[in-house]
Amino acid sequence: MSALAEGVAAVAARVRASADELNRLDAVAGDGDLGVTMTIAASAVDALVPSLANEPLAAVLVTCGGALARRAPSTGGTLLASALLRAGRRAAELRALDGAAAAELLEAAAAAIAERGGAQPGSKTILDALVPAARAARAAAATSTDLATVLADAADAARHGAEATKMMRPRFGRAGWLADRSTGHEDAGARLAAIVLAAIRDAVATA
Amino acid sequence: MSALAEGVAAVAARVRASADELNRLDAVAGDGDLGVTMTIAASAVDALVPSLANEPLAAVLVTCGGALARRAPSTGGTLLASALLRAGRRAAELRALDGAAAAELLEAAAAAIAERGGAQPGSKTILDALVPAARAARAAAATSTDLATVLADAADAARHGAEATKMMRPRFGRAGWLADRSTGHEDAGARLAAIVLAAIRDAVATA
Amino acid sequence: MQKLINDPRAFAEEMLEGVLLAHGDALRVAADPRAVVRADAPVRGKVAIATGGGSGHLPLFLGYVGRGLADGAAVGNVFASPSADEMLAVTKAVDGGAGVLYLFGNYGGDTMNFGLAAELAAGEGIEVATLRAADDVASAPRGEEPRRRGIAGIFFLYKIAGACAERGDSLASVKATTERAAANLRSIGVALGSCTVPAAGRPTFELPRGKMEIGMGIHGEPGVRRGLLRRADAVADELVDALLADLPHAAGDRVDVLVNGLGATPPEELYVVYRRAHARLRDAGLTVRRAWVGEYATSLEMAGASISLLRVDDELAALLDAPAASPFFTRR
Amino acid sequence: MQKLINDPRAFAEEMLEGVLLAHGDALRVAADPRAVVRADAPVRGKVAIATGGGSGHLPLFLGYVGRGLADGAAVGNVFASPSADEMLAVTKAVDGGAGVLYLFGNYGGDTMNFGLAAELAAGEGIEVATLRAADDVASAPRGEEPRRRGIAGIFFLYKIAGACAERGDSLASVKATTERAAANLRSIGVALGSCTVPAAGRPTFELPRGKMEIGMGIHGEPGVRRGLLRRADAVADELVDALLADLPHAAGDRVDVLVNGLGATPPEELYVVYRRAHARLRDAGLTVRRAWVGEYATSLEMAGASISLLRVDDELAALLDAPAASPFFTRR
Ligand SMILES: Nc1ncnc2c1ncn2[C@@H]1O[C@H](COP(=O)(O)OP(=O)(O)O)[C@@H](O)[C@H]1O
Ligand SMILES: Nc1ncnc2c1ncn2[C@@H]1O[C@H](COP(=O)(O)OP(=O)(O)O)[C@@H](O)[C@H]1O
Ligand SMILES: [Mg+2]
Ligand SMILES: [Mg+2]
Ligand SMILES: [Mg+2]
Ligand SMILES: [Mg+2]
Repeated sequence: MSALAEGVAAVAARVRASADELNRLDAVAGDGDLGVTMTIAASAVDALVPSLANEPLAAVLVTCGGALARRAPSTGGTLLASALLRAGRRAAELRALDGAAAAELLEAAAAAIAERGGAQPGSKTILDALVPAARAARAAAATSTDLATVLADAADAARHGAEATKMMRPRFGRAGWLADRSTGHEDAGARLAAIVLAAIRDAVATA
Repeated sequence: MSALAEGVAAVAARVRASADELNRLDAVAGDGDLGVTMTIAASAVDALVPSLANEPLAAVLVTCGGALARRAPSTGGTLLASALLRAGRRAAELRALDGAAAAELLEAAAAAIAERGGAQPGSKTILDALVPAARAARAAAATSTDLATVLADAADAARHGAEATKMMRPRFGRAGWLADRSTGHEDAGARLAAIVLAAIRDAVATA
Repeated sequence: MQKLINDPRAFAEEMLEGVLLAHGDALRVAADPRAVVRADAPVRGKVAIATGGGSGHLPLFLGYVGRGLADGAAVGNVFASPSADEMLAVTKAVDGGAGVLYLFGNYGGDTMNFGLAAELAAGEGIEVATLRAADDVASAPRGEEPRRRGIAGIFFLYKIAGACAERGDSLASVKATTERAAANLRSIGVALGSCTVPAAGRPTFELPRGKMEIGMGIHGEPGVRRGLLRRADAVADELVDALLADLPHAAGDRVDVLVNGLGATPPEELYVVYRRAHARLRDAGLTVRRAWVGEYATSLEMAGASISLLRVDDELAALLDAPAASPFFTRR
Repeated sequence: MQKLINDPRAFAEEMLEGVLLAHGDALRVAADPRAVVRADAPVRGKVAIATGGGSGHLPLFLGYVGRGLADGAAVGNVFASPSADEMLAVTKAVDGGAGVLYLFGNYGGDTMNFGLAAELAAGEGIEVATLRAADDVASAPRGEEPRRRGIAGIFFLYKIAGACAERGDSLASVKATTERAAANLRSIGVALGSCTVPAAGRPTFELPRGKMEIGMGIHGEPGVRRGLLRRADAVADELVDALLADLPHAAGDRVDVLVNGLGATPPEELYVVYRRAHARLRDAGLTVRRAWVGEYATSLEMAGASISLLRVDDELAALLDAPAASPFFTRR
């Protein structure tokens, strides 16, 4: 198996292990199934791992994005699929897989989600982890070309971004509505993004 | 109000106060509503009390039986209605309301229930309180004409009879079936009969 | 109690008021407020089907009052028989001169009161025949069938009796055909959760999480086996096997299957159960002619399901497929 | 979990297998196993109605596939959108050459995937129009109507769109008429108890005994007010008043009313609620043209109910009364 394919499997495993936490967070303001959907997504991706052995990153991202779109078409799954598909297309245009490339791909992912879902950062969504991660990656890439270094900063930013969603009002809330009940809880999608980026960082570090 | 009408109201009050216990016992092998039904019956009887002021026992029993038949037509309620109607008809034939009369009325009541419901003593029903009560009343009446004395024995026998149902297998049970789960619990209808007879005894004693 | 109710004692009354406000075009009350009949009752010259029973089982009983079904129903309090007077009021309102079939579930209060009502009706010159549903194989062993309770399978009997009456059969013939169906009908249920009689205020029984009870009655009467809640396939197998052990049948026979929800169990689960029941019946050499899946006879918010099997011949099949329409059940 | 299921991950799959085994005369799968269409699809020359959404809401969505209703539905996992591919498979199977109306509830995943499917369908030369039910007034305030979720009121839209299509209206006209209905449609719900997504294995939310939540979404999304569970009359008043505050109306207007059960709440309670809603509407000067009471859109075993109001004109009334037939809903 290639390091890339191994990385994909590692990310999938990490997501699967977080299923309960994701369900719990999604239950606060949503329907409590993000972990269920992401477990299905992880299984779908797992099934593809053997076929990814000799594929370049662009193909891997597009393949995984397609699997999510077909097998995990919930709101979060569909947005993530868009992100992977857009990042995959962008990856095909990149020459090297260095720190700057990571920033490019994260920006592409965040842009795809913003376009598809029509949300802005600050409304307690996955964007609140992904946008800071992309920004941190871009900043890190300005001083380092090392992929691992850039990913470490991105993963940190994603984690902080996800934590910051605790105090945000959710996308469908308005003053006085019970949606406020989510105060103090991270957004499930933001947490997912943090988990995925940490898993990617670790996979790259150990590769 | 006549002593008789007051007695009726006192019995109704005692039944109403036992509603929870009757529901609980009925829930063991039945549907948990005997207290609900008997509360409705007690209210129906209460509403009639003023009109009973100058009525003889026969009319009182028939009136109450009719009220039960119309307002509390569950299995237990319908059987009790039959008992009251039959006892009322018998009462019209009696000259004195003494100990022997009490035995006559209890025998009529038990016979009506046995005919209507087709059960025999021993199958964990109201008959297991009523039949021993009638028997005890007949025995007591052989040595005393005093109504209170005879009713005291009848009430005691009803209570013991009801307690004895704890160890009986219910009417719809058969070996190995879950109906056995009622072992250790009194039959709700038998308990009701014991409550009613104790209330009648007390009403007569204080009249 | 997590219930949308007002005064628990007025529950049946208010439910009935709601039904009549909602469906005044199809239903009306007869002389007694608890006597609900087809708006167009009596239908002259047609045998009438009268039914009734306790509340808490909708669409049973009152929901099967309609064209091609029953003509009227007496409505009792929750889990309690209506009175003979109320049944008599239904009887008089639906009698179209061709006689009345009493069709109801085999429970003590109902049996006694319909018996009394039949005597009263005879006294008024109305011909009455009686048929009691006793389809629950868990409620008494073979050899003691007359003691069995009636559960969801009664739906098939309404459908058949109603269609017979609609096509003009005589009272004796409606009864005979419906009896033939009853003889070929078996049901059994499984409970996964309890229900609360509003005026009692507490669950009728406790069923610990992770447990189920096979054969529990529709009011919570004890069943034949309590045990670990198993997979839907295993439960379906156990229920179907119990039915097949009781219902005489031969390979090639056709059956109609009813998978009925008791209240809280979602339709999705009923279809998961049906999926396996279908396979199990096929493996036993039987052909499912038609499947009926949904809530046909409930027990308030009880969780669980029942399966009913009706062995059909061509005539019964045609009667089952005949049109019918009530506010609760329509077949075109 | 007190559920009749096998592997939780196979729940939607097995449910669907059961539905197809039970109703193979009325429904079939198209190219994709999650694409369920009328057995006689495509109907040449008729506008087709395509829908879909997550499982766990039966009879929504797949239960409204039938004559005079929708032509096909894409079936997702519990509370999860189906994929654009599955929607495309439905689209291709139902298109009879007169175009396809996508009619579904306003949720993120569904909107994105139907959007993608529409693009893919256009690429294959199929004309698609889209209409999203957004009837839940509790899900966003006035002025932000496009953000509102779709709940049980979508039933009325299926009924109307299906009847328009059946009588031969063009795609533009089916959409315009259904949009007119949508503009006059409002819903709101109340939850009394939670539900458990099988694969999640734990209740989506906790609602303490004695509490209720007004406006909770059909997946457990937070509502507008949590408080003591009040009497059914007070709850009905609160719901009806919220609808009337949102729906423009004048004295003398006619409305159709839907009192919908979320799953565990018995029909009896729905009628107690309807009883009061009827009175409240009458007091507000409105006339109830027709009442629809039952389970039209559920949330697994959630306890509670929703009320939907549709202000009708003569044309909408006729469309609502037109015949319709699916394995889950029949109107003759
Ligand atoms: N419009 C949006 N833009 C960005 N992210 C969104 C949007 N809507 C939802 N999300 C993300 O999706 C997550 C929920 O995903 P999921 O559970 O798959 O949704 P659902 O169950 O509602 O289909 C949320 O926690 C949030 O981060
Ligand atoms: N056939 C019978 N003969 C005598 N008593 C009976 C019979 N069936 C039931 N009972 C009595 O009726 C009681 C239950 O009454 P009730 O709750 O009114 O019945 P249900 O709720 O089944 O209509 C039982 O506890 C039993 O004592
Ligand atoms: Mg979710
Ligand atoms: Mg009882
Ligand atoms: Mg009862
Ligand atoms: Mg979801």
